[in-house]
Amino acid sequence: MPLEQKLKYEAERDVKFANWVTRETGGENLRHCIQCGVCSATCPLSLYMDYTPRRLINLAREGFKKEVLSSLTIWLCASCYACRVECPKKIQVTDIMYLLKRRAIQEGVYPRHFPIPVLAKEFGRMIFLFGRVNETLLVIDLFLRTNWFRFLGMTRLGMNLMRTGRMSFIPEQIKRKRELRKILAALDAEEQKESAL
Amino acid sequence: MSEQPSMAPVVAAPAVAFEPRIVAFFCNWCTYTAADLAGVSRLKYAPNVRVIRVMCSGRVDPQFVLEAFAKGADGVLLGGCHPGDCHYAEGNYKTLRRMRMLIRMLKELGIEDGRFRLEWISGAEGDKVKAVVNEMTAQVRALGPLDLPGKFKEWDREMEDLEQHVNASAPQQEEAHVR
Amino acid sequence: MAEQKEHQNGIPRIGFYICHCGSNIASIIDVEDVRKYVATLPGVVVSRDYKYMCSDPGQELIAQDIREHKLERLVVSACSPNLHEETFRNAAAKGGLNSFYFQMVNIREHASWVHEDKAAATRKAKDLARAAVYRVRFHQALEKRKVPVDPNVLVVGGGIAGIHAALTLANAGKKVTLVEREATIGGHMALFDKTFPTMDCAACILTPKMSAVKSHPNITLWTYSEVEKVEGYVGNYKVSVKRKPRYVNEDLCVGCMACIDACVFKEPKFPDKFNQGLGKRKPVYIDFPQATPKVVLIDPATCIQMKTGKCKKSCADACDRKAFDFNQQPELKEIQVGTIVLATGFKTYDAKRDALYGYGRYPGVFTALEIERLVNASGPTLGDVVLRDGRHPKAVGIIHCVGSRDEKTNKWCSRVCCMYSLKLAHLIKEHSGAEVYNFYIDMRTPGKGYEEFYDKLLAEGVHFIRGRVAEVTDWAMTPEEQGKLVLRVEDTLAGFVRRIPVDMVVLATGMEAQADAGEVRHKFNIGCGSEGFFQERHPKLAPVNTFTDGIFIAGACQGPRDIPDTVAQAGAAAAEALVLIDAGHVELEPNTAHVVEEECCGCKSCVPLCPYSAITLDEAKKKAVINEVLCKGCGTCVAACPSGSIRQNLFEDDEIFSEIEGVLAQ
Amino acid sequence: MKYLYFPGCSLKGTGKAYEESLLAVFGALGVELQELEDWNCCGATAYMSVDETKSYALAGRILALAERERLDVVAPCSACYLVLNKTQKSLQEHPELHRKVTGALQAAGLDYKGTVKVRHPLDVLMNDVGLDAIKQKITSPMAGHKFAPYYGCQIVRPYATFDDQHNPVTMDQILQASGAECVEYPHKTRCCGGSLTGTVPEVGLRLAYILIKEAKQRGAEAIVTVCPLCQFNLDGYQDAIAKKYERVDLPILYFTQILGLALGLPAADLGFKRGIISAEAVLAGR
Repeated sequence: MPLEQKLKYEAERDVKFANWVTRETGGENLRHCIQCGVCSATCPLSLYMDYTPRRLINLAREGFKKEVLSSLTIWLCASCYACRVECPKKIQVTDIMYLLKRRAIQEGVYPRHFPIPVLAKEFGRMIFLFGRVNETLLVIDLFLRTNWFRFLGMTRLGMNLMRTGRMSFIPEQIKRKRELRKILAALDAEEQKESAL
Repeated sequence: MSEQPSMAPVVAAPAVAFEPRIVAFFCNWCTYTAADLAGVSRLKYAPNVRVIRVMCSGRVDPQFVLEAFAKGADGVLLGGCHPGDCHYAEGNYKTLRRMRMLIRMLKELGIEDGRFRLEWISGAEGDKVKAVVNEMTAQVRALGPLDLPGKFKEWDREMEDLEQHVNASAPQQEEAHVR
Repeated sequence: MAEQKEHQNGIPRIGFYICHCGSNIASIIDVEDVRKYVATLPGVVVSRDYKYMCSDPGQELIAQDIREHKLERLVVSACSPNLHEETFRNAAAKGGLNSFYFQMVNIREHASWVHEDKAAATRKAKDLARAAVYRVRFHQALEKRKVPVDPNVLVVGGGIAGIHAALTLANAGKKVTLVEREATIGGHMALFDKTFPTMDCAACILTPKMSAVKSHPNITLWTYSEVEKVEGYVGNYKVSVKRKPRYVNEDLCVGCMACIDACVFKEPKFPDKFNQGLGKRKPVYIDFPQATPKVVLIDPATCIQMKTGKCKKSCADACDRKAFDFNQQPELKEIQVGTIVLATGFKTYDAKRDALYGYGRYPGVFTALEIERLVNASGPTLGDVVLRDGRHPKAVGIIHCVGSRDEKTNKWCSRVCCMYSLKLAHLIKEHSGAEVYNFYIDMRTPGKGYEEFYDKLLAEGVHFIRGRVAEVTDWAMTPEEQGKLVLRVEDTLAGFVRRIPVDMVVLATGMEAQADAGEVRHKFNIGCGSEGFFQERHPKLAPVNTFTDGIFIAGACQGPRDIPDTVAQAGAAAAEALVLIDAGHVELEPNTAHVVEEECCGCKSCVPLCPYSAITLDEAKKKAVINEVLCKGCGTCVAACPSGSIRQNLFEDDEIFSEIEGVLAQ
Repeated sequence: MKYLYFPGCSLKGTGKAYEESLLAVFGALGVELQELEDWNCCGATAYMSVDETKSYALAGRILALAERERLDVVAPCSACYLVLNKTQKSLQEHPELHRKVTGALQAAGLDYKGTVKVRHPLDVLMNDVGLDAIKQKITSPMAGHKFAPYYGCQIVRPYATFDDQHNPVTMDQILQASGAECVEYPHKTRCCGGSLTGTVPEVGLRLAYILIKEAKQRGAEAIVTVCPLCQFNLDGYQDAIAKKYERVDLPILYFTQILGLALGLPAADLGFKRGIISAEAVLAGR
């Protein structure tokens, strides 16, 4: 069994990262955490996580950027908001998970074979193309990009959905796609302006 | 401030930034105490407000507010106890009634809404003092200087010019009329 | 350091003093710069800065200057006038100057403590100093008014705070009226079995004090009574008290309780409020055997006679003293007092508000007060710790911080819950032998012997799990969890989430202000903080005083606290009242309003404005007249007078206009 | 009574039965729903993980389109309901975000003021239509049927606008008004794992299994829900659950389907045939 390093040096911390989290929408209350763990206890998924939400908050606050961004925890969050509702310090844990996910995608440190970030990106692409999302196409696309072998295992579900008329291969589209793309383009321009500063 | 090395481009020295001057009338029992509490709690807020203490917001004569504007204030803040909380039972209700009239009058005089503000701040609300002062300072800063004394001078000059103009042109007109 | 210069014609000679307050002021404000600047202002003949103006040498410096430089006015730039105005007024008097030829400038609370920009703070200090220098020229010589103090005291609330304050005052020979809303005094302390950390029995230390109140010749005890109205001012309060009907004559009843045995209800049937609803009582009842006064009362909502008028009234028949009076009416009493001690206590957080803990849904969930009654030897189960279905719990979980330290409910720490949870853990273990778990966020045990008590509990094998419980549920995941309540919590020290099955859950509910604290404070004209607790005059230096002179606060009505702190504060409140009584009189600010008769046009617009009815119209002269004794100096009439004929001492129009001019001059 | 209707992608796809039954029930109760013209996807939970501002702008477009109609918007899908509400709140609280989003919308000629109210069908039924009015129209009560009311996460969390966060009761009351009985169900608001089942099945399946098994043990003949994603997740993967744990076979229905039956509407109009797990027992005798 490989030995895990349990000792952390101060040099491994990235204080800028912690400050960045507190500046993002939803991250403002990060430093108020009293480590009570109610988030982890109420989380229906914490049992699968490599770090419980409470520990992740602590790691983020201390600036352990690598651990935080490469953790499975952020990708296992199902956005059920249970943690946020129970938090005695009103920390917006769900939104912190979101902003960490975005940063992980930006920095390209998410687990490549892991389907969730792929789904998230695919979702965005489909909206750009059609304005609406077609669940059937999304799922097919997803499996083809991650593990097409799995797709075979899902045929039973596909048959069931077909039988009950809940599956469609033709994407629903909005009429004024140009309007939508203008909005997204305006935001791209804004972002370019910002990064130029 | 001035010792700091200048980061601004060499070409144009930036004009001195406008710092609003705000006169505040705080009642002794609630708002003045709240400002004391803000101090004891070491809350930090904008240094633009000068507080004049009165026993009750009910003592504040609308003339005080007008006088402050006339003497060069860019904004006037009036702070009293919350309705129902007045140390003197109901002084703040009278303030409210009086100040509603004043607000209408200020509008007539061309003094913008954001320059006068009435706030209820209890003795326990040090954080509200901070919030109100910061908010109002930003608001008045955005409105720019009011400078009534300067305007008075300008108006005086205009009146003089007008008078001169009238005096200069009157004889000719009279002559024309006579002719 | 000082600047001095010659006197200028027509303007009074002004002395200016600026305090460093150690580094509190001087680290942000350039005091020398301010001192030099003020020296250039018209009328200023002395301008000095000093390390601590409020110190004896600082005051002496002022007094000496007044004599030496023949100063006629004094301005001190230092802290809040609420703190040291009196100090410098006295310094002026020591130098032979009328105290009111003085103006104070607040550059600590209002400048150095709240600004970071040194240049801007110094500018502000100059502006404020200039305003005071302009203003002080117009000051008048004034004298304080003296009013006598009525030596009688009212104490409101008969918990341990009120009891202790009343006894202290009564032992000092003062006449005290103690008013209590419930039928007995004793308050929350009477509900407790033991008190932490010494574990002495609450009844053993409380009941002697309760009887002492009852038998003290200087105390009038009015239970089942509430204050209706308070009028007047320090030294002279008029208070109306409503005495609610007990339907039993208090003077006749001796508390033999024969009536309770004789009641037509053979068995107690109605929820017993005193026992938190865990026991039953009859319509005629007494809260507990040592209730003080030991007088029964009737609950009109459940008594058949009161509801229908058709009962055989066996209770009244059983009374040899003929104390029953079914037609008793509320009675309004009026008393005259000089000072008031408010000790109205607290209420516990409503555990139903935290739905995730299942109080009211799962019968196995209890509040801490309910457990206090369960472990009490004279409680509804005589000290047997049992569940609502009669079973004995094998495992008990105590959840800390319910309704405390939570932005969604109450932000504050209630201070007592850690300690009483330790106490209950000990008692539950002792009475039932159950496995006890404490779920805490932080253990807060600051007090004499408190940490040692915690240590003892650790040694007793009580479990301490650091984590806030997320849920209490009857959802069983394993056979062992069947029929249990399961607590889900992250054991934050171990680093994993645990599920812990228990039979009984105890919610350590926090302390809140009384539901009617808002109404009560209006009655007494005092303030409340945002949490609803009564506001003290100064958090450190005047903790039992309020902003209304002559009204003092003691105990948990001011904020969460335990018994030792409550008793200490009650003693302090009593002492503050005694200060006023023994002085015999109080001095009032001379900031009253008066009418300049020749300028008054008799329009009467001021008359209805005065909340104290101090203004009347002299019908003969058609001029307004202000009664100086009734005037409290708010100045509302001054601002409203259309002819400008009303003036207010210390706040004259001239004074305020010159202050406005001064603050804005450049 | 008239509202704008924002179906969202799911109600046009896997959640068709929800749309069919919702429209039928609202029609029967005299509530008019006007579908929002040219609506787009709200971005759901997935897009938020990619781009925050764009995600708010998508929702912003929907809200801006809705504002033109001056009607409250009914959003039956829990994810849409949350996203639209969250967008309004976030834009209100964060001026910089507000500036960016409204700026982008203006570039496309859209105006966002933040004036539109986003409502859930439960909220409308409870507070606008009213339980009494519903009860009066019940013609064939669901007597003898027992259901587990399941709200899922996003309609009460994090913004509890019309019901309690820990113990919501509006659907319970509507089911009871329909004559049915509700079992005491501790998992009312527990996450079903829906957003994970497709991507990390071992996790999603366990969450779904817990919900279904507990409902069954407590004597429910079906789980009744308000969310298309929950319905899909709990209904669609029971085969997979059978493979991994045990066969559970519990129908997963929308509350509008039950209410529709009680209002006397034909089962065929309420999308019952779209359930993968058959709900014949519920329909028996109808």
